Amino acid sequence: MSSAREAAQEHHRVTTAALDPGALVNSVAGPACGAVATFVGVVRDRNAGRRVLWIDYEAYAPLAHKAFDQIAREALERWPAVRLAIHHRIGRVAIGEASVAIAAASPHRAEGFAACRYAIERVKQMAPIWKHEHFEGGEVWIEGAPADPWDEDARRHALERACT
Amino acid sequence: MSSAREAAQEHHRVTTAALDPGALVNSVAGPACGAVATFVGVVRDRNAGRRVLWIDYEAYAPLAHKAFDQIAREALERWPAVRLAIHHRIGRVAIGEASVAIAAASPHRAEGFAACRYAIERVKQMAPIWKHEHFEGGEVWIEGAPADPWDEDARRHALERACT
Amino acid sequence: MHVRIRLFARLREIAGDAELHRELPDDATASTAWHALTAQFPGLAPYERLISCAVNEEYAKLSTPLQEGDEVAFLPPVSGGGGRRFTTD
Amino acid sequence: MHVRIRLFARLREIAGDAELHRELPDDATASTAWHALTAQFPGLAPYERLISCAVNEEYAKLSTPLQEGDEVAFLPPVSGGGGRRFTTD
Repeated sequence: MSSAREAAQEHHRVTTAALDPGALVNSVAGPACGAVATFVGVVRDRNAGRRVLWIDYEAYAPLAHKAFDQIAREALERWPAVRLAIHHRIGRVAIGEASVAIAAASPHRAEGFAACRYAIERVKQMAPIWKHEHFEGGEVWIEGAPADPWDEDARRHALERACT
Repeated sequence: MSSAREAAQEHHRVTTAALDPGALVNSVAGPACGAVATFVGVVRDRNAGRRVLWIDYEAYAPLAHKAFDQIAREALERWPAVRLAIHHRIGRVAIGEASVAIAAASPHRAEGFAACRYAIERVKQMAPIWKHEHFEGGEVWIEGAPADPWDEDARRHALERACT
Repeated sequence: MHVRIRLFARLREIAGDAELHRELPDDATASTAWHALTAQFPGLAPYERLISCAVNEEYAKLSTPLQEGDEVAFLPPVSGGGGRRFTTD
Repeated sequence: MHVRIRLFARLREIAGDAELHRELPDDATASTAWHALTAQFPGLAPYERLISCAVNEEYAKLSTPLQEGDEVAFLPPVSGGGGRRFTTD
């Protein structure tokens, strides 16, 4: 598990730079992988009826890396052949720009789709990253529920979403 | 339906050029779309115990475009807010290179993942594109089942895989 | 009537040609065109129940009547296929 | 003992600082550190049941004992959260 853990960690990034989905695909692809499923989360121009101007993302970066690492370990336990990479942007992100990008490479496509979906659900659940939405007329921190890495209900929920 | 159909057609491509997943993401992303799910199919170095050298893809290109168009129409019927792009490479494709790339942009991630998965299943089922696998010691055409755009069982199968 | 016939992948290899031209009777269907081919290239016969067909770049039934100048294409099974046999790569 | 406290997002705004330093009793837990904060910044109190906490860059329970020089972080709810309330963007 330790070498898999180290390999997974290299793939994770919390960065102020623009995300590059193509590079992410290349970072996980390999000759034994026939499928790469990716997810890119993009800042939308509207949310809950508000006209969004931009979003500032704030992270507790070292803990976010460890959360991504835990997510990759969870995915490896469930889908041993999957290679996962998780990049999250922080700082100001404009409308139409990517805030998060995930790639899952796998021998066959079923587990790639599942692992990619699982990973984004887990990132939303437990990565220590906060959205500060700036909209026409104000700003608001988007707060859902506490990040809880031990919440088995949450993990089950993510597995259900992954359609497994 | 007609304008949606025309918009969808522009997104489809059958090409001898290398596929570019990043460009594909950009081609469907928009300010109202918070999620882009993509799938990239890559030529693997092994198949059915054989060491693969490369794959030659052959297409009936005008019919493939129409098949992609039908797939996009089917996806639009099921997920009206999804924007889909399907690119398929033809000619010689080396190990590790992408043979097919699909992107599905959507307001929320659930329908993006579903539409992307649905699209790749349908492409495999009914696009008039053939794989000529060259392996160590020989070559073989990979033949599964007849392409049948009216096969409702196949379409149901693709919807099930899309986890809807 | 005169029709243009297109063959792909393994069918093309068996016939040794991607495009053929045939004169068919006025009441010919896509099936008539197919049997004109299998008469000449017996190696195609095993594909009888496995082919798809297209007329003028649209999927069509084998029972579709042909018209003068039509392009009829015969397609071997694709790698995925109709949900019965299904590759996952 | 001396501990370093880190606050993020809305908690950081309420306290007006991303990093604070406190002297705590030797038997202090993460919870002790939190209550030292709410005593000074009552605006933090509504977050009592909503926070997560981390000690030395690892998720931890509020009951976790602290040691001299520890870094304890308090985290407001994230946008997704624990499967109870769930955004889909």
